[in-house]
Order: sequence, then C-alpha cells, then structure tokens
Amino acid sequence: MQVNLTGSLRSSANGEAVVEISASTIRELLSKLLETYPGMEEHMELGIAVSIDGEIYRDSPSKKLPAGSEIFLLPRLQGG
Amino acid sequence: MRYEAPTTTQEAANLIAREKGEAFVLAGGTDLLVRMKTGLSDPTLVVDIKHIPAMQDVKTTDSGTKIGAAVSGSRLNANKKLKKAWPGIVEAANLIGSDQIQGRATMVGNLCNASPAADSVPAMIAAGAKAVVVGPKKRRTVPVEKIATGPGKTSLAKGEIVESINLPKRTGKAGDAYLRFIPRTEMDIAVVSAGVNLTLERGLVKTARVCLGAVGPTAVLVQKAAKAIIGSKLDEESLDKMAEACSAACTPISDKRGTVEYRTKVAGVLAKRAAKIAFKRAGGK
Amino acid sequence: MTHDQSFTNQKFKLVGSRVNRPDGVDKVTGRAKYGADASAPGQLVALFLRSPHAHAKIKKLDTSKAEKLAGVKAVITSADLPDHTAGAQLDVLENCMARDRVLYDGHAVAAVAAIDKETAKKALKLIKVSYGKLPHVTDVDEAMRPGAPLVREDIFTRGVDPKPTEPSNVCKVSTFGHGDIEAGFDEADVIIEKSFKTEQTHQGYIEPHACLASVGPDGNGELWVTTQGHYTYRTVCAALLGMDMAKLKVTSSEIGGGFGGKTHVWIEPIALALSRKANRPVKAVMTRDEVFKASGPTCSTSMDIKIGAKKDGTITAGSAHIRYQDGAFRGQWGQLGAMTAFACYDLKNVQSVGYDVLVNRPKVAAYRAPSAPMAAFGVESTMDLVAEAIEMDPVTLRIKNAAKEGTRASYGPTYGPIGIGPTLEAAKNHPHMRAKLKKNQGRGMACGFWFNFGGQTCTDINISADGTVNLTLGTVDVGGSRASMSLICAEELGIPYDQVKANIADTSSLGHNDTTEGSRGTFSSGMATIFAAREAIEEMKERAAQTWDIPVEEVEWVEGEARAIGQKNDNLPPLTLKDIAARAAATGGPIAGHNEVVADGAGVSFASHICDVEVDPETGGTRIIRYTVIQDAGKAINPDYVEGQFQGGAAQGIGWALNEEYIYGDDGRLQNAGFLDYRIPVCSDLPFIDTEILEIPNPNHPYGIRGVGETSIVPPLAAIGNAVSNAAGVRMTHVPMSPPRILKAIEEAEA
Amino acid sequence: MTGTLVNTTVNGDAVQFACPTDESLMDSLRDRVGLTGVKEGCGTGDCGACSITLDGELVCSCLVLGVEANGRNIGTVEGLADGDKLHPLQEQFINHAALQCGICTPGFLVAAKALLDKNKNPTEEEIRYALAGNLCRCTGYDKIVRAVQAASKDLRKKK
Repeated sequence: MQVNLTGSLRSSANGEAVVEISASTIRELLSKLLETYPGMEEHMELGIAVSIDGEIYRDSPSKKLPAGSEIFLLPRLQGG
Repeated sequence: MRYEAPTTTQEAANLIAREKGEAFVLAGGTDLLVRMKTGLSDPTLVVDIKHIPAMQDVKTTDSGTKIGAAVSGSRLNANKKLKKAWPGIVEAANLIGSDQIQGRATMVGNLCNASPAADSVPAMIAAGAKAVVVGPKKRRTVPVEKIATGPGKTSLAKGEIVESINLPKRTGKAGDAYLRFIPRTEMDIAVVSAGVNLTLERGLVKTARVCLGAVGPTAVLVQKAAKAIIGSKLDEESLDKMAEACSAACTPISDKRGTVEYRTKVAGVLAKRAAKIAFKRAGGK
Repeated sequence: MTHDQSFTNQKFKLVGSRVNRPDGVDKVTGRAKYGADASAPGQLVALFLRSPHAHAKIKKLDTSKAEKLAGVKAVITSADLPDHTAGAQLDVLENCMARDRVLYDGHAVAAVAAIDKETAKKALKLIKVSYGKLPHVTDVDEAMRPGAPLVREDIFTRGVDPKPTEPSNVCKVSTFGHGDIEAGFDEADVIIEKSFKTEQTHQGYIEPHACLASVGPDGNGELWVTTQGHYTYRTVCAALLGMDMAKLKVTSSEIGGGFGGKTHVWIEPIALALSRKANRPVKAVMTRDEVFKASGPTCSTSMDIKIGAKKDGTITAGSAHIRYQDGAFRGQWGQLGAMTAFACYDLKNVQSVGYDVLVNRPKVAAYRAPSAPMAAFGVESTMDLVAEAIEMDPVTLRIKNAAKEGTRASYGPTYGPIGIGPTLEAAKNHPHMRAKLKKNQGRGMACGFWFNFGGQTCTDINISADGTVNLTLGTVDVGGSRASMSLICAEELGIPYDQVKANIADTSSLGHNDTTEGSRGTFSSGMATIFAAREAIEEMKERAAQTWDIPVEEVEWVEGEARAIGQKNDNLPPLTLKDIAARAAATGGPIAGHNEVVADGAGVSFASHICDVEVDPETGGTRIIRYTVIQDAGKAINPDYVEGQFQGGAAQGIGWALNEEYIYGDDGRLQNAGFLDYRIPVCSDLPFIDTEILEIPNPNHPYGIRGVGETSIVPPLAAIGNAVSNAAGVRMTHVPMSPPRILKAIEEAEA
Repeated sequence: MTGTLVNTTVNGDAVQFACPTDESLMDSLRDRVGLTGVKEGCGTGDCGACSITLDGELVCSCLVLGVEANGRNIGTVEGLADGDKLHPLQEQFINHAALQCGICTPGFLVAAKALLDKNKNPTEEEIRYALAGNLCRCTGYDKIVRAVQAASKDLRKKK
C-alpha cells in the first residue's frame, strides 16, 4: 500500500513523499519502514503517529491497515 | 534581622543612625518586602514606623495639609477634603498598585524608594510639596524634588527619616492632575507620566508646575513647559509648545518598559492631557 | 452566550446540563490542597542554585562548605545524578540540573535540602561556582545565521539530505504540504508575502511548581506534586533516578493551572534525589522568578508567509517558512507549527516548512495548542491582506476556502466531518459583526485549528452498598473534568449526578493514564468512563438475573434500573441500582466496572474569533472593546466549563497579542521574570467574552466529544492583529503589539 | 530558627505563633498557623492569591511581615463562611463556574468581600478595577465578575 511521509521523515526516504510498503498493521508497517530506511530511526525515537483514513493513532501498534486506506506517517504531537 | 516598632520619630531616627548593618524603614513594605524576597536587600534592622502617631495623621491647618509618612493610599482615598483640594495627588497615590497595595503603600515610601517611575512623586513636585525630614540631631523641611537623587538613591543622611509631606494651602482657582501611561489598565509601573498643577486668574493660567516621571534618573520638573502655558487659555498652540518642552526635557533610557523614543513622545502627550484636566478642575473653560 | 444544539444528534438526560462541580466547596473555602499545601513530619526545605549566565562552562563547583553547615541534610549536583548522556532522558535530566555547561539564565547547578528556609538560603550562598562564560544567542533568527554561537556541539540538523557534517543550532527541518506551489502562485492574480515575528510567552499558571518528595533507603518513594500527568512524572522520575516504577507512588495535588507547562518535570526529580540522599521528606516550591526562568515557556518565532489568490477569492497556493526556537534543548515545536499553519483551509497547493532552532533560553514546553497560535498569526494576518487586495470581505474569503469533510489537510490526512465552515458562517451572522465602530476602533477576525488528542486511559467505577458510585479517574482534573466525568457516568448508569463521586487516583491505585494534554481529558476519560459504566451495567444485569432467577438475556438496563423483559416476567418489579447494590454481598460480592483503552479518533477542532479594539493613536495603547468566541466543541458535556475554556483561551491570547513577552538583555539574562513586568491581562483589561458553542459531533466518540481546551488560544493573536491594524491603519507584524510597537508603526506609516 | 512570638487574631480566634522577623505573614499563616487557603502565586504582591484582611484592610499577606500581625485582626478565606453556611460570594462562585483551577479563588473571594463590604452595589467597572490586583489565568474573569454581581444582588436582598 501507499504510505505518505510528512515532515522530516522524507529526508530519510531519499526525499520521497510516498513509499510503497505492504503491511497489515501499524506495527508491521513501522518495522518494514525501518528495514528499508534505517535513517528513520532517529525520527521514530522522537515519536511517531499514523493516520489511517484521517484518524490519528499514537499508541495502537496492533491497529489494522485496511486495504486501500489512506495512510500518513506523522510526527507524534505534543499538546498543552 | 531585628524588627523594631518605636512610637516616636526621634526614636526611629536614632535606631537607624546607630545601626551598623543595613537598616530600613518599614512603612507599607510594598517595596521593601519585594526587595527582601528577591534578595536585593538583606536588612539587619527594620524599623516599623506605623506605631508612631505623628506619622499616621492627615491634618489640614491654615498653612496647608500635612500627610504622615505611614498613611496608606486607601486612607488618602477616604479623605474627602484632601481629594477635593489635591485630586491629582490622591489619584497619583491611588494609581500605585492594586487595592491590596493601596491598603499598605504610602506616598513617603514611594518617594524614598526613589524610583524614577514613582507615581506620587511628579504629582507632589508639581504641587510644590515639601518633605519634613527628621534626623537624630535636627529636623529640616525640603522640597520633595530634593529627596531623590537618582534611581534608588536619596539625599537623606543616615538616620534621617521623612516624617510627613506638607502640601501648600489651596486658595483661589486651582487644579492639579496626574496621568501615567501603562500598557495594562492596572498593576503596572509607569512607562512615562506627567503631573500638572496650575492656578487661574481671569481665565488665564497664572502659575503652573509641570513634572514628568520615568523620563530621567529622577522626576523632572520642566520649567519651560510651565512657562509655555502661563498666561494662556490653554489653547492648542501653547499646549503644543508645552509638549515640545516636555519632550525636550526627557533623558530617558530604553528598558523592558519602554523605549527612549516612546517615552520622549508620550511625555508631551500626557502633559497636555493632564494640563487640560487640571485646567478644568481649576474652573477653566 | 448561546449554546447551539442544532448539530447534536443524540439526546441526553444529564450530559449538556450546567452542574456545580464536586470540588467547588473545597475550592471556595481554602480547603483544597495544591502542590505547596502538603507537609510531612520532619520535612526539609529544598532550594536551588541557578546560573546567572546565559551560556557558560562550569569550571568548578564546590559544595563542601554548604554540606558542612549545620542543618543542611543533602546537597545535589549533577555529579550525584545518574549519567544519562547516552540515553533518551539526557535532555530531561540535564535541564533539571546542568552537567558541565549552563545553557540559559536560571539553569539549575545545585540544590540543597535543609531543616528550614533560612538554613537552605545560607547554604546556597556557601556553594562556590566558577563559570567560564561562553558566547550566547537568544534570538531565533540570529541563532540560524552562519557563525552564530553554538548552543550545543552535538546537534546536527535532521530532516535534510544529505546528512550534515557540521553541528548547527537548527535541530530539525520539517516539510508538509501537497500540490505544486510554484504552479499555484503562477495562477494567482494577487500574491501577498509578509514576514512576522512573535515573542516568547509563558503559560502563566498562578500556582508555581511544587512538590513533596519522600524516598526511603528501601527504594520506596512517594511524590505529591502539582502536575498535568502524574503517571508521566512517575515514568520519567523513575527512569532518571533508577527507581522501580511500582515503588514510586505519585499523587497529583489539585493543580493551580498548567496549560501545558506542567506536562514536564522540572524540580521534581531533584526533590526526589535530595530526599533519597537525606532520607527525609523534602518539599520544593519554585519562586515565581524561577517559574519564569526555569520552567517551560513557549517559543518565540519568526516566519515568512506567502499566499496567492485569484480575484474571485480562490486561494491558488500558500507557503510558510516558520522558525521556532525550542530553548536550549531539542524540540519539535517548529514542526508542529508547520503542521497547523494552513490547517483551516482547503488548498490545492500548499507547503509549510518548519525549522526547530536552539537558543540560550529555557527548554520550551507545551503551551495550549502549542505552536499553533504563532503560525495562525502569520497566516491569518496574510489572509486579511489578501482579502484587502482583492477587495473581498475577510470572512467571505475564509468561507470560500474553508476546509470541509473530505479536504486533504495541509499536514496530510483527509478530514472527516469538521467545524470550520459552520464557525465561519456563525461568525458572519453574529450580531457582533454588524455592531457600529467608533473613532479609533477596529474589528478583526481570525480562525484557528487544533488536533485534539486521545491516548492511554484507565478508569474504574465502584458501586457502594448504598448505591452511590465512586468514579476513579487517572487524568488530572485541570479545569472541572470531575464534574464532566460524573455527568457521563451518571448518564450511562441512569442515576442522578450527585450519586456519583469522582476522584483522581494516585499512580498506585489505577493503571497508566497519559498526561492531561492536547485537550484529551474529557475525550479519553469520557470514553473510558462510558465503557467502564457499561461493564458495571452488565454486571448489575447479571446480579438482577440471579435475583430473579432468569437468564441474563431477559434483563435490560433502562433509566438506572434493571428490568425483566417479556410477558412471563411481568410479575418482576424493576430492580434499581440501589436495590442491586444493597444485595451485592449476597449476589457475588462487589460490583465494579473497569476500562482501559487507547482512546483513538480524537476529532479536530476549529474556532473563529471576532474582536473589536480601540487604539489610542497618540500612545499606542490598546483596549479590547468586545470579543466573541465561536468554536466547535463536539458534544459539550458541561457548557459552563466549555465556555470557561473558550474565555480563558481567548484571555491568554489577548495577553499574548498585546503585552506578554520574555525580554532578554544583551547579556542573555531574562529581565522581566515576574508578574509585574510580564503583563498578563488583569480583570479591568477585559470585557465580558461572548461565546457560542457549536456541537458538531465527533463520530469516533460514543457521545460525540472532541475536546475543547486548546483551540481557543489559536485565533486571538491574528484576530487582534487584524483589529489593531484596522484601527491604527497600519499592518502589525510583531507580537506582542505593545504600545511602543504600535506607536512606532503608526509613526513610520505617517512618515 | 530564632523566632519572635506573635499574638494575633485570625478569623476571630486568638492565635499565637513564633516566626523569624523577616518572614512574610503569608508564610506564617501557611506554615505556622496552617491556613493553606492563603495561596502563594508570586510572593511579590503582583497576583493577589495571598489576599487577606488586616484590621479590615485588604492587603497581600506576602507584603506584610509576620511580626507585624501582633495585636492585629486577620481575616482569611477560611473565615468567610458562617459555620456551615457558605458566604453568598462562595455560593455564587460555585454556581457561576467562576473557578477552573481554583488557585486564585481564595484571593478573589477575600478581595471581592472587601469590595462588597465597602460598596454594596458596584458597577461592572468598579468590580473589574477592584479585582485588578487578583490574577486569574483560567477564566478570562468573565464568570468571576458575573459571580460577584450575583453575590452583590444576594447580599442586597438579604438586608
């Protein structure tokens, strides 16, 4: 599936805005991304969130990625 | 730290004169306790003057009004006679801090703290007020403008205490006013301020005193500004001249509260506005 | 104040009503206990020694004399603390106590615990520090210049390709957006390009950081602390000090304001370390001056905004380059600003680039919708300039370009149902928009966006024998959430509001809860409360079934009672919650409901604000004449407190817009570390603040809750900026718009 | 600690405490008398959270020395209610949701009572200026002013 990269993440994926990864859960997606782009580790250590069809998940690694869904990798946000 | 609460001014002066360490007078404490909290002062002796009866009075006699050094802002505000005679003085004193601060703060404390931005000081100077100074050996009476000599510095010798402020008697058509600029509506230190006191004769300004705050190391009495409006009906032209004279007399600094340019410009603006209020209070039209 | 329920699609009995908070009496009688209000027998007083320099090497640090002073029980420097140089916690601990360099004015270098304040003060004076001053930089633009003093030598810019080989103050570059902005600008009839600056502000909570720490030699510890997240404090403190999490019990006191500033540890790990060393309880309370210098304010910023539009109002492209300083420690605030900058709009071509920059200032922490107000100031000011250039009403321009369901957000994902359009329509139709303005007055409006969070949450419900209900929550109540949670609990169970008593648990009594931040409290704990209540209801149905001796499938829960379904059960009178509770001992023991959840699907939130100001053209003094907040709250659980959040955020924004700022001297030292010269609005500065609550339900929450705490601070800088610019006749680009800045702008425009 | 003995009256009760001469009355009330309803927001008279009355006069207790309290009459938030009956200001603050975090509330109540003791029917502007020495960071003051207005009405009805 297509995974959209935002923010500083693109720099560790050769500047690509969209990468093709096949994964069924958030956990699998992140580990496959790291395999392909080891440079992403420094961004992931600062926290990461995944948006599936517009809903942002911060702590749900087991969340399923439905086929055809819109996936965005976002920085983990901080709030007040 | 020793805490003393004498009952006469003489005793208070002696205590301070004899102290080898750092001695402070405690009136309202609204500056002193802040200095202690923030570590700017570490007194060895504090002399509370609020138990001295002579310092607790507001007395009006034939020669004028005497305001004791321990009289708080809220007590000044409650004094209707004083408010009628010197509205500018009372409003200046009442601008110092919140109602809570007014419950404690005194004009003499404001004067002796010697901040260039002290609110009551330009009003007192414009009014021609005098300070009664009591030392271990003698008493003297000096114009208020002679007390502060620079930021945090006064002309008072060791052991000398200001016992009261004497305001001249009000006669004829006279009015005073004090305005300050602050960014908020309350709780700020004046960025720049102006006190104006004037008398009228046949609708024209007969005498005037204009004093600015926070535009130099001490409050600035601007004689040229007074001159500009004396003899006038306070028309725009003389007001503009006065404002110019005020701005010319400014030697401010740029700091966290305002810039040189800002203070210089607004000093004239406030002097104009204060003059108009004083003129109206004096019955001018 | 209006409360528009037309968007609500659910009917509630209790939720949405204005109820008195359960902690009200405690708080109006002085009985409520805050961070500094707890004491323990034998407690010591902790004080901190802090750097007077913006940037310096600690050449020598000698505490021996202080340690020998009678009454001093412990002295801590970084030498006494674990070295986390290699770990993820490095920044955190180094901020709490400087290691070999001080990085900002106020950075702690040592702490003492003594029998009383006098002794502790004396001890601080006996600590000898010899500093080697280093060049410093406090301005974000200056810190980015080549040759600027380096705040840290180990930071290399992330997010650029190829990886840099030289260290830099720019710790991160983050790009968001889609489309082709160059092509977009080519299509534009009008392009507006403008630069903006905002100064650093502080959350300004009235309660300083305070805690009471107690650690014994057996490794058991307790921490009473004012915090937005006592579980987070436990996690961080345990990691920093090498303690077992289960053995450190953290209790959140009543919290005297946080707004993001109490999401992070400051003095707390050091208080624990002092207590461990002294083997006595230690109380640490920051002075106000310390709060300003050494807690976590928000960033100062500098940015360039460019927006292109067609004459008909269609925005063809938007770009933002925003530079945020993170203080002396790596942060992600510029990145967050870049994400929010254009979030209100439906743009084909958009790009925002965020720079995170180090300077010699305190570590930046979250402040209410962190990073969003500044970016909104730039974008929303530029929007007004675009409107002016194409001669279109500013609200109409915004409505034309507003994001809607299905819009691809400028930060990436596609929006679900959202409220920006409705808040703008409400603004357009608000009577405030038609009110007459007098001389020297001006009106401005602006929009704002915030994400809202969910996150890890855990809640217990325990039903007492008399039918009253304990609701145990783990999200700190920062502004009345115990009332909202009680409403939700009572709604689900079908019982009166005052039959529920909500408590905030300590870390040893309930599972982990994320910090109350990101407007997540009501959303997340609300969700967990609903699920926990439903679990308790299932249990009560079981008990009723047992009592009646019928299958549980024949029991339903309606209006606070179990009812037996079906004709054959007609003879069974309903069992109320009280009836069931009274028989609990005989039907299987205590009745409880529990829920642990990662609350996902928080709904984004939007607001539109309208503001009238009067500017004195001779002094630059500005007064707020009228202010209106319109915001989508999702379902408003307790409208009184929703309005309170709207008004409070607006007031903070007003202070930021007009007067609040950190003022640093050339020496890199903070000049206004107190409420006298850090000027937050006072009562006489403000008018009544009108509010209008829109309730566009969040489809991902059983009650439609979104979260309301933060969005209200996003529009004010720009709304006031637009109003002041309209009143003074000159565009203001530097926040705060203090009187000297306004007067200068007026004079420059006249010249 | 070398302490000076202070005999004073707090909320009508005779109270004795010993404190160092340089200690603020705020610290004495909190740490020695145990009245932690007196809050410290700044310690420099800028926030009003430590507001008390001293012989009926509204002051910041952080700007008074503990030793100055000797022989004086102190009123704090703990003395506002009449037995189990809340003061109308206390009731209206709860009814109007005039508090969020509540740390400033004791100071506001003491200051508002000082206002209403002097001025039975203050205008909105008078209320706003009288409370300008009390900082609140949560509410934007809106509901606080409304609560004071409502309490003022209640008090006038009572008489």
